[in-house]
Amino acid sequence: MNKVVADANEAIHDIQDGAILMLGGFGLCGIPEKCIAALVAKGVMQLTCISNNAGIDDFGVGLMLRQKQVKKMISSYVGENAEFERQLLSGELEVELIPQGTLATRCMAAGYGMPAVYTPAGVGTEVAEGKEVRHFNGKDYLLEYAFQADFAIVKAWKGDTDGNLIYKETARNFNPLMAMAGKTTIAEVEELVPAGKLDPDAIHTPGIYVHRIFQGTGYEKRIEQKTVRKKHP
Amino acid sequence: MNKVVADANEAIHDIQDGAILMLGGFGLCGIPEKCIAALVAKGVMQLTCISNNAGIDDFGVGLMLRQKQVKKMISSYVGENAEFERQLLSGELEVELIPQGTLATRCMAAGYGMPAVYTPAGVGTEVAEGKEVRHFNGKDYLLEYAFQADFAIVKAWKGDTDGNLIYKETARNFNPLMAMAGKTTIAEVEELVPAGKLDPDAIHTPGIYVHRIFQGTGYEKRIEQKTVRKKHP
Amino acid sequence: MALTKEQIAQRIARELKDGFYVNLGIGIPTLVANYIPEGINVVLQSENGLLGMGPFPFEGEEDPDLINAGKQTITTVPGSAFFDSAMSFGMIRAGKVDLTVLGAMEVSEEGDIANWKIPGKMVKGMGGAMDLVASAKNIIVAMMHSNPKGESKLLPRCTLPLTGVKCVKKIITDMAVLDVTDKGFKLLERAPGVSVDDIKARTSGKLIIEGDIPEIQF
Amino acid sequence: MALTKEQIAQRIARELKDGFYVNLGIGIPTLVANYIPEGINVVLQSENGLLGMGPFPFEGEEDPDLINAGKQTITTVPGSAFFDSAMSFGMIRAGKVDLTVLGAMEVSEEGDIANWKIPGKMVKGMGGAMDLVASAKNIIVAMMHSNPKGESKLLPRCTLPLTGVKCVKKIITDMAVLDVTDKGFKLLERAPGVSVDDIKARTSGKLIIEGDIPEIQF
Repeated sequence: MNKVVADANEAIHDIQDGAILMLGGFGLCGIPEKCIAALVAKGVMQLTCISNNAGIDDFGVGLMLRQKQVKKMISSYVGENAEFERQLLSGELEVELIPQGTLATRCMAAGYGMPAVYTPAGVGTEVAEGKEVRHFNGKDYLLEYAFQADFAIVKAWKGDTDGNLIYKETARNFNPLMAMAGKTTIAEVEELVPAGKLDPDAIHTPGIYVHRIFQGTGYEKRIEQKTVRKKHP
Repeated sequence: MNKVVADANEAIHDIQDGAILMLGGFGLCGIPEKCIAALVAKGVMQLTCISNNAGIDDFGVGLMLRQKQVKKMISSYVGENAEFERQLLSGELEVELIPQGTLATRCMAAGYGMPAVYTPAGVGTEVAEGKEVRHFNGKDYLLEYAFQADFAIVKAWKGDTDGNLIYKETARNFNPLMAMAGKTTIAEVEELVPAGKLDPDAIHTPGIYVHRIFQGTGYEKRIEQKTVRKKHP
Repeated sequence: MALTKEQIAQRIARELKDGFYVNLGIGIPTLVANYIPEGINVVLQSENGLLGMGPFPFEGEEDPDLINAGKQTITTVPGSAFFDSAMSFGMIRAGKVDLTVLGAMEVSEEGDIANWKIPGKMVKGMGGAMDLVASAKNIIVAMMHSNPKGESKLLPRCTLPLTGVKCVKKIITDMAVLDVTDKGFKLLERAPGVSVDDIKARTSGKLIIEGDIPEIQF
Repeated sequence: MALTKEQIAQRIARELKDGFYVNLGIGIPTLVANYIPEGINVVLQSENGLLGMGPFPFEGEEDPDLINAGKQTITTVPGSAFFDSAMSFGMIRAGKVDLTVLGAMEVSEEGDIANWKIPGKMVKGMGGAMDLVASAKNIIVAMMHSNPKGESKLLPRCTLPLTGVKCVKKIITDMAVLDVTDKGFKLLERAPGVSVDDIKARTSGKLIIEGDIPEIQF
């Protein structure tokens, strides 16, 4: 059992044209930078990307969009990306927008072996079109199906050689959910340690969900909206 | 906002006859000892207890059974308890046995605002009687409803004054799930610290789910089946 | 005179109760955090996975792993906790968040809300808005009473694609404080110097006016 | 001669592959952990919330917070992780556990299993068994070939209340190794000194015998 791979190129070597990918992160926070770079370098095309956001023009999933590697985005919010907008309006890119909680829960459902879940999000809106509505305890819910993804690509803070993962702060977001949901799950981490070095009570993603892991180097971790306050003198 | 109460008696003061309770723990591991003792002392009757197990004759939920405080047990496994068996056979006690994963998932569903979930557990067995069966991707699933509980009573290792909880090892089990599911959630902890002392990345139950918290003292933590191996000399 | 955005936020802040868990949307709602009354403790939830959001960091102390749902760098307060997006929306759906404040393009007299899509314009997505409005037990909308063209945003029915139906409980605009009731928008308070007739003229949905309508005091 | 419980466990252990995540039930299945072949790394899952279960603790080192699904005190191995019961059964349902080994009272030739309830006797509950058999992709049953009355436990149909339907893939008893196939129990190996006729006599469900049936080698 060896889950450790040398780098992002090895981790994604068998991702082919037309694959369905999940990519962790919220905005540019907690995104798998190294694997995205490797996917760009490999030039794999016609991808379906399940990712809460679509990055910005020159970072994150936006780098793949720029090379027109993405056939379809499944996201909850895709602003802040001019190239994305151009491709969408020109019909080159297909987009499916779904509520953020529904996106999260459909990932979790896959990881938990639940074929579908009920959520009230989108009832009475165009999101409900074509979906089954069901009434429970005085409220309507939509039936939403678990995602099926060929690969889940996530970014964690620390990981061990057995694939156990710990995320940092709000860089957790969708990462643990997608990690559970991939047929093959690839984790890139800032620090890779031998099995046994992480506190078993503090692990967010147990190694059973992770198939490949590597330590990335030189993380940029770009900030999308730097907001600060002044120090009182 | 003050969630801290003095002790178990204060924590359970408003639990009345006929209440529906969830009690965390697996076997005798991770059970809310102090609240159980307080419930026994208070003598509240006609309880419905949702708890994976029913304790043993002289510890855990078994202490409440001995006093005939329990009208109905909802559990996955109720062995190891002679008084339980006597009450069951005499018709004094009602028991609903449900698969352990279904029990866990129905608690989680409540905490996640999902009215019902699909699980394959019990399909084709007597557990499926009267339940809706639905086919997804070549497999049958049962529709199982979220639990509704008046009080969830859980035991954690560490907690803070804002109600954030951290569990230890396999004493986690059902505790975080039930903590999310109670209309009112009571947490007893071995160590209560001021808000800010726990690592925000390591918290298992965010404080939003916890309404009352106190530090118990003199935990017995009885072992149900002591199994050991010999040290090689 | 109509309220400033800061004043709208300040008025909304009076709706906070001690111990509330609150989700504040982008825009005016974010400003509410600056006006939390003395003696009131609230915990801010950010749906990207945080309870216990604090103010913006000091210059140079930004942490790229610590942002809010608006993708802004933030800090935490003591007692904070991080969790994943499924648990985050789980606690929202389960009604654990006491109050949600968000902006809107339109609100109907039945409490429907539209705030995510304008036909013909680039659609960026609903983010977590549909989950929030479908689940929150107490939703306050913070918005201008009229759109930039001067048209009322309080309508008999929304004209834009909906975000959620029959969910808004209260609206606080630059002109007024209104409850959404079974019978329409019930006027509760008016901005200082703004008359009931001014509000009537700018409200196209059904407006209920009972008795004397006090001015908002600052 | 029929296999001992230890030998059944030893034979089952040969089904393990490197990297497998394995859930071992109470009884004979638990013993499998003692016979994991050299060079094979498996991770043991305990459905009460642990990946990376180790052996029993040394005397005096028991930890009441660290037990397995049989409520026995245990230890962990490096790389272990704890989680709640929902995630535990989540990973089981999602097919992340490669192999489940459990005991049975009866198995049918279609792979149905009964192991939780005997009508007229006190019913203790199914615990996690129904979840495991409904979800696991690869289920091996470890049991005696006959019950204490000498009746076959490999039946055309189960007579006891079912735990799960069409789920058992392989059966390893004190007499034989059998696959559950579309056409019935296929005999693969026999215990040393146990004849095919002995097995036939003790198997009431349909038994398929093709070619020479080798003895299990130890």
